[in-house]
Amino acid sequence: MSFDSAELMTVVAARQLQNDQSVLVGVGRPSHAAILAKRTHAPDLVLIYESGTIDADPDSIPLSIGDPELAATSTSVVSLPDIFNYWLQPGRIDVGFLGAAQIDRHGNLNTTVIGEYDHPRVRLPGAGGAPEIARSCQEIVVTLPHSARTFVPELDFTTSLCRSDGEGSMVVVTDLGVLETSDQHDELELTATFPGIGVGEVQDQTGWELKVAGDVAEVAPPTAEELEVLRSLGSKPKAVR
Amino acid sequence: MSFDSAELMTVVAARQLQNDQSVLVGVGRPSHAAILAKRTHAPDLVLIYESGTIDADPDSIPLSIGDPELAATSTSVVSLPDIFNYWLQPGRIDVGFLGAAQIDRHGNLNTTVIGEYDHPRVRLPGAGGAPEIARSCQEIVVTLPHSARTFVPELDFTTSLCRSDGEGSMVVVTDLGVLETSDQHDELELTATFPGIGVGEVQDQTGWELKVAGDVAEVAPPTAEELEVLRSLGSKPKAVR
Amino acid sequence: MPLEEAIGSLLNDGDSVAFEGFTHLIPFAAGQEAIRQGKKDLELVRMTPDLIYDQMIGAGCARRLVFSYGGNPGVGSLHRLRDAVENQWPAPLELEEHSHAGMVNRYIAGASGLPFAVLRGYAGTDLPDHSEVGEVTCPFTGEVLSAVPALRPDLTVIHAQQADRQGNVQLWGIPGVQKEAVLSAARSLVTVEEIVDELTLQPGGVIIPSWEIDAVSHVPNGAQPSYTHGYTTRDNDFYREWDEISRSREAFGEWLDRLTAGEGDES
Amino acid sequence: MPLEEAIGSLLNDGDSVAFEGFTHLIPFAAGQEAIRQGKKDLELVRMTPDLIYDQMIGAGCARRLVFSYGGNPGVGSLHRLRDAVENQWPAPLELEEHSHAGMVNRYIAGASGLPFAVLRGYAGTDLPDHSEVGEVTCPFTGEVLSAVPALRPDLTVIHAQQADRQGNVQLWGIPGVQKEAVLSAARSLVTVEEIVDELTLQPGGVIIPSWEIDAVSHVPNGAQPSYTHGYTTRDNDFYREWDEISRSREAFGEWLDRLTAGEGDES
Repeated sequence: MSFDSAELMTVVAARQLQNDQSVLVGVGRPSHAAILAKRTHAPDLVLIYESGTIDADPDSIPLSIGDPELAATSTSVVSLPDIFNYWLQPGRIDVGFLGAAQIDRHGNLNTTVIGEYDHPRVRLPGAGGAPEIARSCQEIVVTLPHSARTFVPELDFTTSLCRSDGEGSMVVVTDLGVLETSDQHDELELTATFPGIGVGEVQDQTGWELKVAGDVAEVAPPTAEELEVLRSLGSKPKAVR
Repeated sequence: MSFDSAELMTVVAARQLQNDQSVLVGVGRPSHAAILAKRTHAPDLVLIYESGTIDADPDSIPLSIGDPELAATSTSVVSLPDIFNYWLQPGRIDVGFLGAAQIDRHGNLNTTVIGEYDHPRVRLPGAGGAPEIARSCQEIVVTLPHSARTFVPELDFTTSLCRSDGEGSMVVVTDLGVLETSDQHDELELTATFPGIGVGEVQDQTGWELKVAGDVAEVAPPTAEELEVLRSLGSKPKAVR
Repeated sequence: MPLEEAIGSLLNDGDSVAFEGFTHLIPFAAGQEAIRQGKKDLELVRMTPDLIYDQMIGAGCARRLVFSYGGNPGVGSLHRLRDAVENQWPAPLELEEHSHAGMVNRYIAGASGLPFAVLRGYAGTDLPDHSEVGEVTCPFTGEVLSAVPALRPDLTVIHAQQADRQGNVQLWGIPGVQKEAVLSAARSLVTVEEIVDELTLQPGGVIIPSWEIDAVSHVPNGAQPSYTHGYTTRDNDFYREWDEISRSREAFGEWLDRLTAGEGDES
Repeated sequence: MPLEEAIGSLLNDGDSVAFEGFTHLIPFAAGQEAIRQGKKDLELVRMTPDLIYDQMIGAGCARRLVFSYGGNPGVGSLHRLRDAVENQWPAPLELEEHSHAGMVNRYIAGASGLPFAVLRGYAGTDLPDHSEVGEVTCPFTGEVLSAVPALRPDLTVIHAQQADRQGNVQLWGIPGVQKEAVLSAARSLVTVEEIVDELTLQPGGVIIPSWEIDAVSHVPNGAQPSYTHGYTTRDNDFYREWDEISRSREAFGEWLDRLTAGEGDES
C-alpha cells in the first residue's frame, strides 16, 4: 500500500509506545499514534489526557482532550490538581507526547512565540502542560516537521526543557527521520531516515551541524495492519508541509 | 425541671452558636451542643466534622466523627486534604469547638501530655485538628471542667494557641461559669457564673489571679425545650467531675 | 438570579475574573453576557483561553490575560488573541503566562488560603521572564523548587449541571479546576443547566456548598459550544467554524453584531 | 493474593508502614495479620492510631509511631499506646507527633513527589519540638509559613469496597487520605470487600488504578470493628469493649492469644 510521510510519522511515533506503558497524550498526531499503538501492538497501553481522563479507550479520535468520549471510556476521571500534582509531577506517567514549533540540538522546545516575545511574528498557544511533561516523563516523544525553520540553532523562546539530568530519553520523529537522545549523550542524534531520504537531505533541513549515528537505519514502512488501522481512525492529522 | 451542671454546660455551649454559622464539631459534648443548637434556635447551622462531612444532620449522637450517619446525612463528603486545606485553613468555618486537659490565662490549650513529655504522668491523645481549628476559626468555644488542675498558670505542653492576632474570639464554658476573650483583651475574663456559684468559688478553682468582668451575669438555667431536646439526644456526655 | 443581573452586579470593569472550565463546562453564556454589557479593562484569568476569551478579547473586554495555553483545541490558533498580541487590535493585551501545572497550583494556593504553592517546573525555561514565579528552598533537603503566587480573582464564573433551591451546586464529568477556582475567588457565579429540589450525589459529582457561592443563574445550554456532561454535546463544528469567523476582523465583527443584537435572549 | 501472603511478602520488619483510613475503612484484618506474623520494629504511620495501632503496639510490632491523634474516638484513651509511652511496655515507643493538617499535608507532599508541603500551623505551639517541622518564607509576600516533610512509607495498606479483576480499586463514603497514602508509598496493599468483573463508578467513588497497587486481597469484613460504607456497619460496642480489654495487660494478653490462635481464619 502507498502511504505519505505524514502517515509514516504517525506510525513511527506509535511504534515508540510499549504495551506496559502509560502515555500522556495530546490531541492531533499524539492521539492518532497512541490509539494506533493501542489497537495494534500495545493493547494494554494506558492513555492519559491532561484533562484528567486516565486509561481512556476512545472509539474515535477526540478533537479536544476533554471530549465526552474520553471521560466516558476512562477507568477514572480526576481533577486537574490530581493529574498534574499526583500523576504527572511524581513521574507516574511513563511517556509524554509533545509537538513544537521549534526544537534545538538538545531537544529543548518552543511552543510560545516566533520572533521577539514583545513583538512576535507569530504568537503560538504557549506552554500548556508541556514543561512539566518534558521534565516528568521518563520518555519523551516529539513529532514535528523537519525543516531549518523548526530545527533551529537557537530557540526564540525556551518553553520546555529536555531532561538533562541523565535520566530519561527523547525520541524525535519528523517527516524525514528519527533523532534520539539517551542517557549517554545530551544532543539529538540522527538514528534513522525515512525511505528514500538521505542523511544529507536531513542535514540540509537542520539548522545546526547534525550529529549522526554510526549506523543510520532506514525506517520500515507501515505494515498493512498499521495503515489499515490508522486510516480507520478517521480525521487524519494534517500533512506537515 | 431540675438539671445538673453537665447539662447546663452543654446548653450554654449550644447558645454560643448562631443560625447563620458553620461549626467544626468533634464528638462528645461538642456534638451534643451543636445538634442541640440546630434543633432549637439555629436550624440552619452548618455542622462540619473533620472527617470531611459538610452540613451533616445526624438523627443520633455519633460515637465517632466518621459515623456512617454523618456521611449519609451530609450535603457533601470531602477528603481530608479538602477539609483541612480548602475549608479549615482559609477560615471558611466560623466556629470551632474544642476541649482540653489544661488551659492557661490566654486560652492556650494542652491536649498532649500531663507531666514531662518524655516521662508523662498521663499521655493524652494529642493535637488532632485542634491547632489549626484554634488558628483558623473566627470563634472558638472551649468546654472543660473548672478546677485548679485544668486552669493552670503554665501548660505542661502548648498544643493549640489561642488567636492572639486581635482577630477572633474565644468563649470558655466550664461547669462553674463562662470566660471570654475578645478583640480588646488577650486574657480570659469571667463574664458569667452558673446559678449558685460565686466568683470566689471560681477563683478558688483557677490557677491564676482571675480577671473578672465588671458585671458578672448569672447564666440562665436551661429552658424546658433545651432540656427536653438535649435529653432526647441520648448518650449523655459524661459529667465532668 | 437572572444572568443579566448576576453579571451586572458581580462583575465590575477592571476586575480580575476567571471563567473556568477545562475542555468541559465552559461558561460561554456568562462570557457572552459580559460582552453584551460592554465590560472593560478586565484581567481575564483562565488556563485555556479557548473561544470564550477569544470572543471577549476581540470584543474589547480585556486589558490583561493570565493563562497557560491559548489555542483552539485540535483546530489551531485563537485569531482574536493573536490579533491583540501581534497587532494590539482592538487594544493592547498584557500577557502573564504560566504552565498548566503552575496555573493549577496558583488556584490551589488561592483555595487553601496560602500565599503561594510549590511545584517542580519552570526552571531553565524562559517562562519566569513573563510569569510571576519565585523559588523556595526545602528546609529539609535543601532542594530548590519553584513557587507560584496564589490566584485570587475578584470573581470566578463556572457552569455546572445542577443547583438545588438552597444554592448548593453539583457538577460531574471532567471536573477540571473549577472547585479551586471558586474557592480562590472573592465572589463567585455559577450558571446551571437545571434547578432541582434536592441534589442527589452523582458518580464523579463535586458539590460546592451554597455559602461559597454568591449567585446561581439558571442558564440551560450555558456551556455551548463547549458541553455539559449528561446534558449537552460539544459542538465540534462550531470550534472549526470559529477558525474562519475569527480569522478576519470583519467576520468577527459580524458575529459580534449578531451576538449583541441578541441581547436579552438569555435568562 | 491471600492476605497472609500479601503481608508476608510486602511488609518487612523495620518498615515504615501506614495502615490508613480515617474513621472509616480501617484495615483491621491486615493489621491483625501483621500481628499474627509477628512483624517487628515497625514505624507505624497513621493520623489516628485508633484500635488498630493500639493492638499492634500492645503486640510488640512497633518501634516508632508517627501520628496526630491517639485516642479511642468517643470513648477515651488508647491504653496500650499509653502503656507503651508511659511505662515502655511491652517496649519503648518513639513518638513523632503532628497535627492532622500536618499529617495530611505530609501525605500530599509524598503523593506529589515533593520533598515538603506548606501550611499555616504549628507556630507558637510545642509541637515542633516533637515533630519534623520547618519554616519557609513566601518569595512574594515575605510571610513565614510552616513546612512539613513528605511522608514516604515503605508500605501503605488500605481497605476498600471493590477491586476489579485487573486490580483497579474503588472506595467511597468518607474518603479520608487513603488516595494520598497509597500514592506516597513505595508499595501498597489493598484489602477489599468484593472482587467485581468491572468497576462502576459510585457517587463519591475514588478509583486508584491497578498500576499503583502492588497487591489486592479479598477480605470481606476486613475493616471490622471499623466499617465499610455500603457493606458493613461500625461496631460501636467493640470500640467501648476495647476500653476494658486494653486497660489491663492481662485482658489484652487474652485477647491477643485468641487472635493468634485464630491464625489462618482470614483469606
